[in-house]
Amino acid sequence: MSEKNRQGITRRDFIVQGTVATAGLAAASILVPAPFAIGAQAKVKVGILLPYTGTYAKLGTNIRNAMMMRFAEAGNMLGGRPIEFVDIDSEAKPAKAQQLTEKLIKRENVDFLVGPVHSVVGMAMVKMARGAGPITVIPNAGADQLTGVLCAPNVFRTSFSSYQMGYPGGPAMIEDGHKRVVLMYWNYGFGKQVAAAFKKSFVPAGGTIVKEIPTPFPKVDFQAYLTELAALKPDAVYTFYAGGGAVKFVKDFAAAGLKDSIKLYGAGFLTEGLGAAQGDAAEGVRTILHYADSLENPVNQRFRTAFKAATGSDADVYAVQGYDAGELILHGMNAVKGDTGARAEMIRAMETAEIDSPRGKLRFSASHNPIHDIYLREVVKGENRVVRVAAKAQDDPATGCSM
Amino acid sequence: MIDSVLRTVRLNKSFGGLIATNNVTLEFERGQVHAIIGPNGAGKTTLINLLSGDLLPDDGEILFNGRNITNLPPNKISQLGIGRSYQKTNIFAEFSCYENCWVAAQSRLNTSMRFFRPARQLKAVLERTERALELCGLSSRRDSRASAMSYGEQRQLEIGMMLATEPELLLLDEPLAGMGSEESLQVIELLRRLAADHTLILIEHDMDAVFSIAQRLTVMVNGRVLETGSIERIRSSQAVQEAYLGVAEDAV
Amino acid sequence: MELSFYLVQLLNAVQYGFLLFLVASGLTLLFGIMGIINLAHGSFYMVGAYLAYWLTDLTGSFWLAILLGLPIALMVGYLVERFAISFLYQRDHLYQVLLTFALILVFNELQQILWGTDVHGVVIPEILAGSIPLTDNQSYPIYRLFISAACIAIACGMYWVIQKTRLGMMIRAGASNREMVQALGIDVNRLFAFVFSLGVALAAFAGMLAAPVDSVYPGMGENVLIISFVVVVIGGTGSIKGTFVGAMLIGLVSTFGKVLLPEMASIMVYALMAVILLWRPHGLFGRAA
Amino acid sequence: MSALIRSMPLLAALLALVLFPQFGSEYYVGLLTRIIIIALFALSLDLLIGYTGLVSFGHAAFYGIGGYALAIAFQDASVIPLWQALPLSLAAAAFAALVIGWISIRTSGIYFIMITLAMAQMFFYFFFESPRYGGDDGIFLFLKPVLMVGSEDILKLDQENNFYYFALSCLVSSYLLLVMILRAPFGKVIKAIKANEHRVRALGYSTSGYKLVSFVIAGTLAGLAGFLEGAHSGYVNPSYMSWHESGVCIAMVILGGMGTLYGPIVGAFIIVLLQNFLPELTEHWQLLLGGIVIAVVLFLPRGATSLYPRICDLIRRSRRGEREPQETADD
Repeated sequence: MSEKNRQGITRRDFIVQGTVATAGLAAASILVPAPFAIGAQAKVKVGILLPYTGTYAKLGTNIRNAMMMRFAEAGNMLGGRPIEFVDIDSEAKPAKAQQLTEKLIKRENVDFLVGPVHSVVGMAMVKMARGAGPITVIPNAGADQLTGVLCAPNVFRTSFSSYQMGYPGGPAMIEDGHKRVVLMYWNYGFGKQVAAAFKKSFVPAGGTIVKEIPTPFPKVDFQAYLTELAALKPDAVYTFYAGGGAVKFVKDFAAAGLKDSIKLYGAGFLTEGLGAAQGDAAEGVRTILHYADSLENPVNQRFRTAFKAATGSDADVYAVQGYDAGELILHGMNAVKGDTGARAEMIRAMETAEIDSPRGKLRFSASHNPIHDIYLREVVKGENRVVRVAAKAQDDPATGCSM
Repeated sequence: MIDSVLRTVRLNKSFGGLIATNNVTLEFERGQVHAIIGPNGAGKTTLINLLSGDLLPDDGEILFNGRNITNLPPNKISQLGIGRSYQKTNIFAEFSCYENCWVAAQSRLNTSMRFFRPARQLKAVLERTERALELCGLSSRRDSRASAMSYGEQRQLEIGMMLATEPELLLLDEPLAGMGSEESLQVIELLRRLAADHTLILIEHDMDAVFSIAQRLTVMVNGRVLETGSIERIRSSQAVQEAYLGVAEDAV
Repeated sequence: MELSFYLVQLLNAVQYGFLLFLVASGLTLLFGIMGIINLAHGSFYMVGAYLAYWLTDLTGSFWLAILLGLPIALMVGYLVERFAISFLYQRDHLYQVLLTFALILVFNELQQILWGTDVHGVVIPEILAGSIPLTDNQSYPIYRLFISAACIAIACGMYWVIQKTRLGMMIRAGASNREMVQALGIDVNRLFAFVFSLGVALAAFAGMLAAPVDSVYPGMGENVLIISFVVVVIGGTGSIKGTFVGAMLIGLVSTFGKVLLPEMASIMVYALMAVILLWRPHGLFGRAA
Repeated sequence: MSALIRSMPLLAALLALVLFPQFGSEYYVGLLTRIIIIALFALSLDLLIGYTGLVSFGHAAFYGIGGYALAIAFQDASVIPLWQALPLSLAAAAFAALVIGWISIRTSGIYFIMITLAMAQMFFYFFFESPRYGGDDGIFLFLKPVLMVGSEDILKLDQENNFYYFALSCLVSSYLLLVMILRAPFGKVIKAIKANEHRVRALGYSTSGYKLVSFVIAGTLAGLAGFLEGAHSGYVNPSYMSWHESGVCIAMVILGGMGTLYGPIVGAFIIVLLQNFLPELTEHWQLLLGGIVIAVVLFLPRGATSLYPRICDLIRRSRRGEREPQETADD
C-alpha cells in the first residue's frame, strides 16, 4: 500500500495494536464496564474518527499520518504517558457518525477525540462530545457551527471555518481588479457557507455578484452551468469545489475555453493536492487558503521533508492540519504533565497555545477556532504558489457561540 | 329464443400477425354443458382467456346475463359469477389444500380487508370452503401441502378453488389433461354433478369424455367457429367430419 | 438570454445524452435483454476509468490503454458471471439486486487496494486535444465530439448486432425462452457468459472514454449508476432504440432543468421517470412481460 | 403444543433482550437500541418482499420521512409531546406510502423495483437540496419526546435504558401486529398474491388494493422506525433515505431470511454487528462484508434463520439414529 512509511507507522500497525486491545475489551466490556486505569504509566487513549474509504479517504489518511508523525517526533509520549490509538473509519457517512462517536466515547473511554473530515459528521460528533466528553480536536471539518453554535470548552479546531474560506476571497478579488463576479458552488452546507462569507466581504467592498449558481452536490456535470457562465460574461468566477468535482470543474472550465475571458478563483480545495490530475488546466487558477506547499518558512520545509520520508507521499494542507492537531494535544498534555484529570488547566493551556505551524503562526480564538494568515495562491507549473497574504490573522466571528 | 347466459359477438384477437380468434359469435345456453373442441392452435384457450378477462379482445363484445363485460378485468368478471380453471395447474403450491380453497372462498366476502380477526373465524367462508373441498373430493387431503399432492389431485384442487368462488358459469380449460384413466373418471363424475346446477363451458381433447357429458358442441379451427350445435348435429356435419373428427378418431 | 445560448445548451444536452447512452448501453444489454439487474454496473464503469488511467500511465498511450483494457474488462465480466451471476438466472430479481449491491462494496475496496484513494486525471490524446470556438468566449472540446461519435457508432453497432445477426437472434431468443434455445442446440450458459462479459466491457469502455473529461476517483461509478437505470427504464427494457431515446430525454431534461429550474434539477429526472411509467408502465418502447 | 415449542427460541431471545440492560454497559444498550430500530425497519420491508412479493428498492424513503416529520415539526420546540409527534410521523410516512404505492403498484417486476427507487431518490434530493429542511446538514433535535401524565414524564426517554425498552416494545408490538395481520384474511390474500398474483385476480380479488394496503402498512412501520431513530440519535439527514439504506435493508431481510418475521430481525443483528466489528479486523472490511453477503446469496438464499430448522433436524435425527420420513406436512 502507498501509505507505507519508514517509521513503521502504517495504518495496519495501528489497527493491529488497536485491535488486540479493543478485541479483548469488547469481550470483557459487554457485561462489565471497562476498567479505567489511572497512573503515570497508564496509556493515554486517543480516539481517531476519520474517513479511510470513499471520496475523502485520502484526506483522512494524510491527517492521521501527519498527527502520528508529530507524536512519533515526541517519542510517542504525551506528558510522559504512552499513547494508545483507537482508530475508526468514519466512511464520511453522517448517518453513522453518532454511532461511531458513541463507540469511542462510551465504549473506549478515549481521553482525546480527533476527527473528522466531513462537516456533517463533525456536527453529529461534536454534539455528543461537547461538554462532558473527551477533549476534541477537529483537524478538517469546516462547518461554521462547530466553533459557533456548537462551540464548547473541550472542542478545538486546527483547520478552518467555512467563513475563513470565503471571507478573505472578496477583498482579494477586488484588489486583483475583478468587480463583476459569478459565484458557483456545490449546493450543500459547506459550499453555501463559503459562498455566504464571500458575499459578506465582496459586496461591501464594491463588488457585484452577477449571479449565484449553486450546482447539485456531489454531481460533476458542469457543462450546462459553464455555458450559462459564458453567457453572463463576468470578470471572474469564485467557486467552491473539492476532490473529484474540483478536478472536473477546472478541466471543463479550461476545455470550454473560458480561461481567456473569465478568471477562475476559488476556495483552496479547488487546486489543493490535485495538480497531477488537473494538469495544465489548472495553470493560473487563483485560490484562497491558509497554506501553500511552497510557503517559505523553516517549519514547513522540515515538515514536508519529514512527511515525505515517513509516508512516501507529499504533504498537503490536510497533513498540516493533522500535524497541528497532534501538536495541540501534545501541548495540552505536556502542560499538565500527563494528568488528564486536570482538565481545566489543560484546556487553558491549549487555548492559549501559539503554534509554529507549517502554515505560519497559529493561535486560537475564544471559540477555539484557528486564527491564521490566509494566502492568495496561484497555480504555476502545477504548484500552488503564494501570490500574497490575502488576510493577516484571519479570525472567525463565531456566530452563536456562548462559552 | 334460447335462454343464453353468455354471448359473444364477433370476437377478434390477434397476436402480432397471428389471428387467434376470428369473428367468433357464440351463444351459451343456461344450464347446459357446452364443449369447445378443435385441434391444437384452434384458438380455444384464447377464447376462454377472452371470456375470463385474462385477455382483452381487439374488438367484439362479450355479454354475460345481458351485461356487457367486454373490457372488465378478470377480478370483476370473477365477481360477476364466472369461474375458471386453467389448463396448466395454477394453484398456490406452498398453501395447504384447504388454504387454497379457502382463499378462493374468501374472495366472495364483501371485503377481505380484515386485519385483526383470525381468518378461520369467518363462518360463511368456512362453509363455502368445506363445500368446495367436498365437491372436488379432496376433504381427506385438506391439510396436505398443495405441492405435495399428486397431479390428479392438483387438477381436482384447481376445480375446487373455482367452485369455492361459487360461480354460476364455469370455464374449464382441459380439466382432464394429463390424468390417468381412474382420475379422469372421477373428474368426469364431478363435472356431471356440477352440470346439474351450473352452466359449463369446457375445452377438452378427450372425445369420449366430451360426448359423455356435453349437450352442445362448438368446433373451432384456425380461430374460426366451424360448426356449433347439438351433439347430433356435430356428428352429422360434413365439414366437421372432414376437418376434424375423422382425424381425431383415427388417432385414438 | 439570446438564441445562441439555448443552441449551445441544446448541444450540451445532446452531448450529455450521448454520454448517458454510452454508459447505459451495457446496462441495456444486461438489464434490458438478459433481465439481470446489475447494480455493479457503475463499478465496472469505474474499473474502466481506472484501467484507462493506470494503463495510460504505464504505456504512455491512451489508445493502447483502451486496447489493453478492454480484454481485461471482458475477463472481469466473465469471472463475475461464472462465479456469481450465473447462479441467479432462475432466481428472483431480489437476489440479483442484493448480490450486485455486495459487488459494489467489493469493487470499491479492490479499487482502493489496487489504486489508492487519490483523484487522478487522464490526459486527452494529442490529436483530439483542441477545441472549436462556439460563441465569442466559449469553445467546444473536440474530444467531446469524439465521444459523441463513438457513442453513435456503438448505438448503430449494437442495433445491428441485436437485430440483424445470428448472435443477436440467439441473445433475444435466449432471454425470452432459455429452454427453447437450449433445445435448439445452443449452449445458453456460454452465450450468457459472453453477453454478460460484453455488457461489462461496454461499461468499462464508457468509463475509459469518459476518463479524460471526467476525473478518476473512488466511488465515481455510483454517480452514473442510478441515472443509467433511469435511462434504460424510461426507454423500456429490451429496446436499444428506447435506451437511446431515454438517454436523449434525460440529457434534455437534466440540462434545461439546470438552466430553467435550478432548484429542482436533481428531482426532475426522477419525476420524468415516474410520469413516463405512469403513462406507459413498461417504458416508452418496452413490451409487457 | 408444538407451536409453543417452536416459539421457544423466540421467547428466549425476547427474554434475553428484556434482561440485557441489567447487565450490558450503556454503550451496548445504545448499540442494541439501534439494532432494534433497524430490525423494525427491516421487518417492515419483509412484509413487502417476503409476504406480498413487492420488491421495493425505495423503502428507506419512509424511514427518512418518519424521522424528518419529527425533526421538522419539533426542531424549535421546547418540548416534544409523544402523543403529537408519533402520530404525526406515522401519518406522514403512511401518506407518502399511499402516494408512492399508488403510483408504483401499476408496474411490476423490475419496473416496480426501479420506480420505487426513483421515488425514494426524489425524496432524497428534495431534502438534500432544500435549504428549509437543513439540506445535507440535516436537522438536529436536542430533546427526546416526552409522555406527560400530570406533570410527570412517564417515559423518561433521555435515559438510554428507557429508550431501549421503548424501542423494544415498539418492535414487539409491530411484530405481533404483523403476526395478526398475516393470520387474518388479508394476510392470506397477500401471501397468495406473492405466490401467484394472476390466479388471485382470477379468483375475483382486486389485487392492487391489497398490494397498496400492504405497501402503506410497511411504509408506516418503516416510518415508526425512522421516528425512533430520529428521536434516539437526535439527528436526521438525507442519507436516511439514500438508496444505499434501501439496499442494506434488503440485505438484512434476505440475510436473516425473508418470509419469516424473525428473519429480518436476525438479519439486522447480523448486519449491524458486522458493520460494527468488522472494521476492527481490517481496514478493508467492506470487502469482507460484501463477500459475506455474496456467499449468503449464493449458498443460503433462504437466509441465516433457515439454518435453524436444518440444525434441529440434524440433531433430532442423530439422536434417534433413524431417518425421518421425507414428506412432512408442516405449514
